[in-house]
Amino acid sequence: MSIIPAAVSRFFHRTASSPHFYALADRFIPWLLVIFLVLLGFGLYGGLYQAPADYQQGESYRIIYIHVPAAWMSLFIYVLMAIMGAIALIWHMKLAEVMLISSAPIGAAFTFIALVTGSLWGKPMWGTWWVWDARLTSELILLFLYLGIISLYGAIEDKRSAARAVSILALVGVVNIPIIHYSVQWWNTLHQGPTVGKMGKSSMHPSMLVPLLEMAMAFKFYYGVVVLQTAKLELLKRESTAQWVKNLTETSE
Amino acid sequence: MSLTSAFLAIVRRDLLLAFRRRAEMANPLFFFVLVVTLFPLAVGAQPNLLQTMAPGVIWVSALLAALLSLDGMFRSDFEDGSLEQMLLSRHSLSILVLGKIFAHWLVTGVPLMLIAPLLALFLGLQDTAMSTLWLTLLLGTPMLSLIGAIGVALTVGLRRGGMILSLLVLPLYIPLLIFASNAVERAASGLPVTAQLNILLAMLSLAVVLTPWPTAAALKMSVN
Amino acid sequence: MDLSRPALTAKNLSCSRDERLLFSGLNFELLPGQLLLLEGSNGSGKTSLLRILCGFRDADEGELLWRGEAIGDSDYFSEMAYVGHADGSKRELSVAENLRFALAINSPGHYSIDQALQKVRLSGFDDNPVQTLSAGQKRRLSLARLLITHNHLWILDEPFTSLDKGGVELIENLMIDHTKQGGMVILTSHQDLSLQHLDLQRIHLDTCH
Amino acid sequence: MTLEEFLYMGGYAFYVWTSYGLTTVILLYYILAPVVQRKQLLRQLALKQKRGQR
Repeated sequence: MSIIPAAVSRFFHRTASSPHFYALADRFIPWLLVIFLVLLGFGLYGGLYQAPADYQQGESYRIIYIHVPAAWMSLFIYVLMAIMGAIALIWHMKLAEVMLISSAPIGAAFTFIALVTGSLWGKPMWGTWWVWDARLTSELILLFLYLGIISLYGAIEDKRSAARAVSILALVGVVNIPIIHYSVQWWNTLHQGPTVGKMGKSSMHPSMLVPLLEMAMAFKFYYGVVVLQTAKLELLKRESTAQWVKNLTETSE
Repeated sequence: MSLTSAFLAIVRRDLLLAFRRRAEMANPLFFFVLVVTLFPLAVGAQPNLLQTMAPGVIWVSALLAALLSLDGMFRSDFEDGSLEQMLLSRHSLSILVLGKIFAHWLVTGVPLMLIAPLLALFLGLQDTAMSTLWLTLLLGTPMLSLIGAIGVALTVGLRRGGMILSLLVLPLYIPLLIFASNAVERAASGLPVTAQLNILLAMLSLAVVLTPWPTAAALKMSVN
Repeated sequence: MDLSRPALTAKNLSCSRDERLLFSGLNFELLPGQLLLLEGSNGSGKTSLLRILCGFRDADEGELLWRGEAIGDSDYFSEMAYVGHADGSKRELSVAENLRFALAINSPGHYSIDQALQKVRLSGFDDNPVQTLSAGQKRRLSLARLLITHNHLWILDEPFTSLDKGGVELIENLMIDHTKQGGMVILTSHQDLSLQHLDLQRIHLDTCH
Repeated sequence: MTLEEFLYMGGYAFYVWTSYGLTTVILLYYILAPVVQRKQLLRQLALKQKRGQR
């Protein structure tokens, strides 16, 4: 605690107090939602309509506009969870625990989307639904890591212990992700597996690249909305006996 | 000095305990042999097929056998209150945990290494790959105990933690599985394996340094 | 050691379990030589409080000070010892083996293993495996652990269960000896203590809300 | 490009639209579920409170 200036720690504790966070989330959500929808509109228009067909893969490459951003999100959310886990473990911040556990289902969902769209993209390219390609395999392992977190949280009854357990696990996972990633990639080159598309970002034409980035940003704002909504729910569940929740139920009547 | 003696005391205690429960101790070993035996029965006994599959089969079986033995690592200490006493010891829990992991490796990993030549024989693994199989087991089985310890520590308080334990631990074993079985495979076809062994060594050193912390933290959480 | 200054101070502790408030606003001070008895009905949070005092659990609010410092920063944990529901002994090991291990991971205290076994009336049992002991003998074995290791504060969770009259007396005598030397005891008990001549503090947890 | 051509996706309609459709369903679920569940929870809590007051 002592390494942090008092003012910063005071700010954190004020923001981190549940009712304050709840109100703040309410204020942010509409804005995040609007930005998400705008980016989504641009991204979809650019990706599905404006961008030309790929000269090798034809129109099927348009799956890239959800597959790749979803794969990015799956990793991004896991890293965020590990950061939340570190904060929760070091400063015992309840809010970080809540954000961590609220992120897990949506992270798993993005991982699942990346897997399924990868498979749907692969079918016309490879002729089979599943090929042990490096990205898909890593993504599958990442899904297992997410499922581990979710089921561990569900299995421990005392939710404070559960949050601590999950924080530890997320940190362990994040140390392992690069190792897993590189080992899988190495294994893949060794067995000469196929790879989805050609993902050299530099070689991508701007008319194709810009929508991809727009979709990636859109997904981040989407995640922002979902994680805040889920965190609000989680806070209510955890603190259902607290006074601020009672005030809330009265005003909502 | 007293830190070393505490470490040694816990290793000695766990070895003594394992010796007094030796019937239980042999189970993962039987399991290891049994799983390996199942493969020829399932895929047929063509020597070529078995030979190519041997490194993978042995390593997957080792993984599963280790998984089976993990549950016992902290279970009895958790149930009889010894773990609480270790938490209150004047030594840091991570050192004691490292001692427990080391003892666990001695009673589960080392037997796997000793019985591996027999299984290699069953599957017709080339003689040239034998020393590499040994080396990968020597470097790899401690990692099975180290990484597994985190998972056990997280689930030891759960009534039915076994399923979740495998879900937590198996994905973390994947890099080890990849490098270890690949090294054996390469050795079988007469290729150099120093790169793989170096990677395994690096991973082992990393695991020795890093895993006791989360394990200790997870045990504290479980005792709660 | 300053005998007039509180060794352990609890400030405004609160604890809840599964969204149920067990106690809140709990304050106490424990002076050297004092004994603190925690009372309360089942589920009133006695065990939870003991576990907070052992550092196994964090209190939801409040702090614990050992000689004026937060317990995490002080040498609290090397000066306290705990005997809980579970004995903390290995069934397969002998009495002496268990005690030697306890000694290896803690600092040595006033008594040798032989002396301690004599005090808890277990001499001659050195080589018996713990699983052959009766429940009362196991309990006395865990008390022997308190004697052989260095500590000022004993935390005892229901120390009198499964003990006969002689066993209860034995523990009471051990606690008297310990507090006479400036040691402290915190314990929970269903039975009422017959220790009139001790410096006894009581906290009733049902009233701590 | 006509609408039909657009929907046809150069013969890859099934793969492309299944991907987008599935993603839409999943994303919609995750954005709506917490809102619905929170409303339910608040209603339950309010009920409990009323019962408690009487």
